[in-house]
Amino acid sequence: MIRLVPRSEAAPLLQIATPVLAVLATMIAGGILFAIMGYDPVAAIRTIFWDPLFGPAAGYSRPQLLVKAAPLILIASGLAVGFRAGIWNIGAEGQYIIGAICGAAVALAAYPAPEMWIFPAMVVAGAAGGWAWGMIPALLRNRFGASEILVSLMLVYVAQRIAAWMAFGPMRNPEGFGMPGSRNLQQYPAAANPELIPGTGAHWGVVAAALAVLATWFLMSRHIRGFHIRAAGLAPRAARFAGVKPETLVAFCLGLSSALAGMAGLFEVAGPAGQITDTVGVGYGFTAIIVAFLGRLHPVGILLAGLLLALTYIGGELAQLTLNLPAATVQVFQGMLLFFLLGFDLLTRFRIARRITA
Amino acid sequence: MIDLFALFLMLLSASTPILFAALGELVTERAGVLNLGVEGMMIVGALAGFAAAHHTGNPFLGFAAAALAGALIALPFAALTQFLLANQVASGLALTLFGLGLAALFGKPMEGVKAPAMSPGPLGLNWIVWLGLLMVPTIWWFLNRSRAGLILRGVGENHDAAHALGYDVRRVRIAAIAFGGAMAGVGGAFISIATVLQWTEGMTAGAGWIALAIVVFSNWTAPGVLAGAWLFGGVTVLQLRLQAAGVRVPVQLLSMAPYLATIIVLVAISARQKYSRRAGGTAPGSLGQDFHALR
Amino acid sequence: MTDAAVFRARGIGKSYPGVRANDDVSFAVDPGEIHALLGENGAGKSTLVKMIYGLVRPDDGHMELNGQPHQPTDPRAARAAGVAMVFQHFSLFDALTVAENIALGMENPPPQRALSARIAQVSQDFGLPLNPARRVVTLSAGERQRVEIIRCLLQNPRLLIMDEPTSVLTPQEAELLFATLRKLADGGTAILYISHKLEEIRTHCDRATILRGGRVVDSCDPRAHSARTLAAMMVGGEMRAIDRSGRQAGEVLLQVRALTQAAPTAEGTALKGVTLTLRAGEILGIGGVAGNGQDELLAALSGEIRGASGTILLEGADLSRLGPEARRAAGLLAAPEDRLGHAAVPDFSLADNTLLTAGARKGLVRKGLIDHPAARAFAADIIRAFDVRTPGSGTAAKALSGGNLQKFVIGREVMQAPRVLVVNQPTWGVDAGAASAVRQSLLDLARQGAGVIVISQDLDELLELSDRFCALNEGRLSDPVPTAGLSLDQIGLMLGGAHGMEVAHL
Amino acid sequence: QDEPLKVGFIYVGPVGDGGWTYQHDLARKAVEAEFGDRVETTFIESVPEGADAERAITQLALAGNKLIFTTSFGFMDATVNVAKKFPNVKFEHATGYKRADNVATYDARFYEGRAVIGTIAGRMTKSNKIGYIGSFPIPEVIQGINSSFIHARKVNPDVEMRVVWAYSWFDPAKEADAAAALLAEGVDVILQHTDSTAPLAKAQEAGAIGFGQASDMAAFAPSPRVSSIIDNWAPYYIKRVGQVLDGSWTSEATWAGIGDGEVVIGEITEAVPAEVKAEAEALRDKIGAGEYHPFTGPLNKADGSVWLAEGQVATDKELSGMNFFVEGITATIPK
Ligand SMILES: Nc1ncnc2c1ncn2[C@@H]1O[C@H](COP(=O)(O)OP(=O)(O)OP(=O)(O)O)[C@@H](O)[C@H]1O
Ligand SMILES: Nc1ncnc2c1ncn2[C@@H]1O[C@H](COP(=O)(O)OP(=O)(O)OP(=O)(O)O)[C@@H](O)[C@H]1O
Ligand SMILES: [Mg+2]
Ligand SMILES: [Mg+2]
Repeated sequence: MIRLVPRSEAAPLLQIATPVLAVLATMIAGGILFAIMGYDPVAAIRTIFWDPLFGPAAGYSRPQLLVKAAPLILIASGLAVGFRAGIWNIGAEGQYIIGAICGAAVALAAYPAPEMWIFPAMVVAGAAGGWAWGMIPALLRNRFGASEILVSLMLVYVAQRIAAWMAFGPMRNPEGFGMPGSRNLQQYPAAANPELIPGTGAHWGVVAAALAVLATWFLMSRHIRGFHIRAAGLAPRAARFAGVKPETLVAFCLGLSSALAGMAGLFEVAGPAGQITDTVGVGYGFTAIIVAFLGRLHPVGILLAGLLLALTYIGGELAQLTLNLPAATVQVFQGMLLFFLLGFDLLTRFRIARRITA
Repeated sequence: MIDLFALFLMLLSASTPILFAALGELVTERAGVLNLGVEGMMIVGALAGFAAAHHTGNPFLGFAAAALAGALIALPFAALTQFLLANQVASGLALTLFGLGLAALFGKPMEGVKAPAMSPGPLGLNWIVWLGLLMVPTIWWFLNRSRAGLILRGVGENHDAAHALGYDVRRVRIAAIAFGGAMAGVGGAFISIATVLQWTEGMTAGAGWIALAIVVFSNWTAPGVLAGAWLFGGVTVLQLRLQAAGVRVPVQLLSMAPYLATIIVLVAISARQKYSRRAGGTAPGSLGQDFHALR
Repeated sequence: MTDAAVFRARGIGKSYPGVRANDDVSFAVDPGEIHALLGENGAGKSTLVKMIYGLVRPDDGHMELNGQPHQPTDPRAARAAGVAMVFQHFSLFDALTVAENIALGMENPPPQRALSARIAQVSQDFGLPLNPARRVVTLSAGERQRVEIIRCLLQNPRLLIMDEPTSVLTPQEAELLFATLRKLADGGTAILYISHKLEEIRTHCDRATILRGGRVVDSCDPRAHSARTLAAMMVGGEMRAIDRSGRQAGEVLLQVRALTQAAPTAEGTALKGVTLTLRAGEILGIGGVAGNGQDELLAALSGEIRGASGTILLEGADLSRLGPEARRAAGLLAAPEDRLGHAAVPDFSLADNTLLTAGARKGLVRKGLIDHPAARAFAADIIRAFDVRTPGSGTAAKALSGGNLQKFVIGREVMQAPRVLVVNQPTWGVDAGAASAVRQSLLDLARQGAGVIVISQDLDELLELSDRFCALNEGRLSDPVPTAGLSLDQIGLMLGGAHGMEVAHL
Repeated sequence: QDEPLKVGFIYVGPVGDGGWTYQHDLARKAVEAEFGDRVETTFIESVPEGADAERAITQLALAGNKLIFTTSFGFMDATVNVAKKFPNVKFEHATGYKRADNVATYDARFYEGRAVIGTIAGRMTKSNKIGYIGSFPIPEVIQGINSSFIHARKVNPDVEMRVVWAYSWFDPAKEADAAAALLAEGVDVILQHTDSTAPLAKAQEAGAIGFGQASDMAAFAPSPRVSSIIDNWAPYYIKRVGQVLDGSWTSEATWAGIGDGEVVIGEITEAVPAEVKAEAEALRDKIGAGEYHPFTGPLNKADGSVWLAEGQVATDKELSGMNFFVEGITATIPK
């Protein structure tokens, strides 16, 4: 008989080993799935995990990993801070959209002025927009005790409708023949968020994501605010005893995560996405929740989880392209990857022991 | 002017998928498990139910199959959270991803096929609508009046105490997860079998998330779930009715109305609870927490 | 020898990873007997009774109940065999009603209405009033205890196990409990009773089995021994007597003036015009029945709840509007009752737990930045100075036994050299050895010129420690009386005495 | 024999959506059937508009595709961007307006089909109320509403049009609710510019009729689906692939309709009286032959101002930016 014995301290080696094990397990189970579906399992696995990094077109897809991972990491690192405190912002998608809209609004209002201040102002507006959207659940929770889970989630749908309204109404490109969508900010140099070094995929959003990882790591491990956040998540009364005001913490965590989400939205809309459309929210805010948990709410873990998820997205596209694997297969595969990662996570927290019997 | 009774009948149909899914999730959460995979379970139910209805020609068998499929697809989640003690939030999100993918994959042969017709029940409403309404008092009775419901609530409220009294926390929770899956499956199947009469990828279009929100909104009570589903469905239907009636309304604002209304009512309820100092009626004590018993 | 015993254990053994929790334990409980299990924290008492109740399976040995082999696979089997148990930590469901809680503890509960009637009947019979429709969240600790007891009584158990039931009860409630137990015992029920309160065991128990390190080391009639000898048997050596010498009251340190506060939660108690003065070198004892505002008073003093200005003054400075961190910086420190989850974060290491309160005074946090090495060093200092038995400062707080964590929590505050320290239930559930260490540290702190407020429900403790005594009743604090010459009866009167004012002229 | 020509497709939805993407994929299969070994096609489905689109298109180009169809308006800027980097690859962007030497655009004159459907609707309605489920207020959808209304009015001067905006291309539950709302208003014919069959299902329950959208939706024939307006991209795709193969491809803006077989009126079922069917087919054939333009004056705008004088025909430019209803429609276009 097998039983689980909790570890009193985390095992650092396993923290690294379990994700590797999980990926291997996914490859095996995924391979079986692909084989059943009638695809070459080895080729499929290689296409998803290897080709984006080292395949024939890797020179293109490697930087794309950064582009895809950057918003995920930027949002997830903020979310993880709140999750650590037991504050559940699951509306990052909405904050992302509002951030994108606010940032773009600055650019569209300034168009076609060439000044240098425009892009920085957009970043500020994006962060502020996201922040303001995140403060709605924060205020409602602090003032009325309304669940921030529900409010932030509902506000995603509201934000999506605002995006549609903007794309079809106030922000519609006047030179766009009545078609939806704003001007393309990529084509407006003062507002664009281009590749900083050509061929690397690194735009300002990537830089911001890297900074966010560093900053949240510093916050959570070195700063007393981070300590209070962790304490509040594990033992709210102890945190209050230490001097934490729950209201302040709610505002801080929702504010931080939503400002980062808003910023991510702005970097996307000014860069890779280019314009405000009704589909400006492509789900980064929700995927980031998965990234945060896969990264065990730790900044470094989030960095790796973001890259891993980006890898499966890009590898999945390649698999569609080269092997005609339907998109749904890739989705199932990603679901399995998550299942395995979560399952193997057990090993980091428990030892497996055989029951001692007399 | 708009015929209120007709509007009400529309509302009953429109709210049925989320009513089922939310009632199922209510039971799951009352047992202390937060399953964010509702959307994934709904879509699997939508496909399985549709396929069964198509092959057997009997829509009711379709709903039964949907319930079964919903319960089955919830099992990986149950295994992860109950045996491997994985984080419930992440496992639920993984379930959604997995379910959406799986349904899309296995749904290919069902594309372009039409569901068998269902004869309507009283007042021209689908029988499943009536079943959904019946489930509300049934689940209320189960939770508040039956022995099994009491045990389930105990497990959700304080799993350590329930364990100390000799209840098998895991078994109760797995059963609750499976029930939640079955109800979500039926909710999803209502969309494919009764609403659209066809199978298409992604056809649940976010209904699962609304169901999750409604459970919070309901303050974890069955009548609350009904009120939430009606409020949400009602505002949706009303804004479309106003458009259809040619009332000049700001369409963009109205399309946000169901979500804003949900927030506003939630705030009102929360505020009343906060200030009236009435204890309780809130989330189950062990919701979302892992349970691990040492022997 | 024919076996009249209700319960008998032979050679019971149980191992946890790295610990032998029970080793070759043999003892018997006779019908009608109140049988005490004694031992230090971690001696294996709870483990033993959990095996009897089917929560834990023994590795070795066997048990008999009423002469039949007793091998319960789970608590329901144990209940069916006639065993009932009241747990060390409440096993109640907060959001459920009393009747629902009781129904959950029964195998085949009667329908709601009949059950409520039976609850009313039993609570009548045993003098334990309870409203079956109340939700448990709204109950005081004593009332919760009643729920657990009635849950047991309804099953007419042959063997009733009580694991530290009185650690949360007032003396009056404890007396009531013993009266109930005696009634039951007279009806033939065997009772297995675990407590760290040696005095009550001496007065009420018929036999005592003493555990040390998981083994039975002795068995005796507790009435025939003094508390000191019992304690000595438990620890296997002499207990050091408490040293109260060398203190004298100095200047006024803390003044609380007409502190009035609404109840912070629906279940909380409002504070009503609490007034007190504390001098340097003095220990002020505050007694009272649980749920009369103890937690709220501590929260108001620690700064968790902020008051109206002018209500709390430390050495003349008004701290009323300040939060916990600022108050600590000024020298007003506190240690709440609940060590796991309030005074300490269970999942944090001991080193991290120092950061909860000692950041400013010990320089562990400067400009918001944490000095982790300094925190580890401070934790190591506490562990050394207070003899905390743990592998090191990296151990999680939850891995410590109650007594050891309590020593750590008190040590963390004491070693910051506070001007005033407020503690609530400093030795709750803590064994005699650790309790006396904690008490001594409070006396030593006062000797060095600090003021100490001890809030406690343990009257022996208050009499042992405090110079002056007040009673907290429904959020009102009585005027202080000198402890010297005060008898337990007089204190009992003060506590039970309604609404404070009349006790003033005791 | 040469290497086969690699042709890539980017889809905005899943192939299984039964509507827009499904029809594009049918056309891709038609290309394969037509050219056999001479072509090799690949597609990437469910590509979100925005950054992901640009990457997916680039991946197709990198994988050696020489002709790439990007099948959603939202892929426009991404297509143009990628095209700059791959001058030797030819791009075909659906429904957009930005072209380059290697970027062509193509679209279908769905409004031509809507005119035919509108005629049937006008004849079939007994309550004289026609419902229209709009997706988003964009020119293409507005053209469709106007065109069907104009032709319904032509055959039935008492007709009224009710419009509900679903703000979604595909949301079965929402579409069902929208249909129910229209039916409750007394509508007995439903036209839809959203892709699910939910409105047909609702129409069936209520004894009303509707039309297939994008795909044939033949499962609902003969009633409630009495006909359909089908996106048929196959002729265009076959033509353009052929041009690449023989080297005659040039960048153009194509806007084809019934005449080119790009907009197809699905079988008109026996639920429609023979004379109505004949009338509709006559209109279809007239439009197909180029003898009649659905937007021919006299036509006024909803605000009463004159749009087209007697005999005047709307220009393509006017149509592609259409943002107003014609006179007689009382609904509003959200701004
Ligand atoms: N679940 C467990 N896992 C591992 N070790 C355990 C567990 N429960 C108890 N132990 C170990 O068994 C020993 C006995 O613990 P037990 O709880 O029986 O002590 P106790 O006598 O009840 O103490 P206290 O007076 O503090 O209640 C302890 O030293 C502890 O280390
Ligand atoms: N789940 C567990 N895992 C590991 N050790 C445990 C566990 N539960 C208890 N222990 C060990 O058992 C010992 C005693 O446990 P117990 O819960 O009885 O503490 P206690 O001394 O009674 O404290 P309290 O005053 O809180 O009752 C502790 O030393 C602790 O290390
Ligand atoms: Mg114990
Ligand atoms: Mg103890």
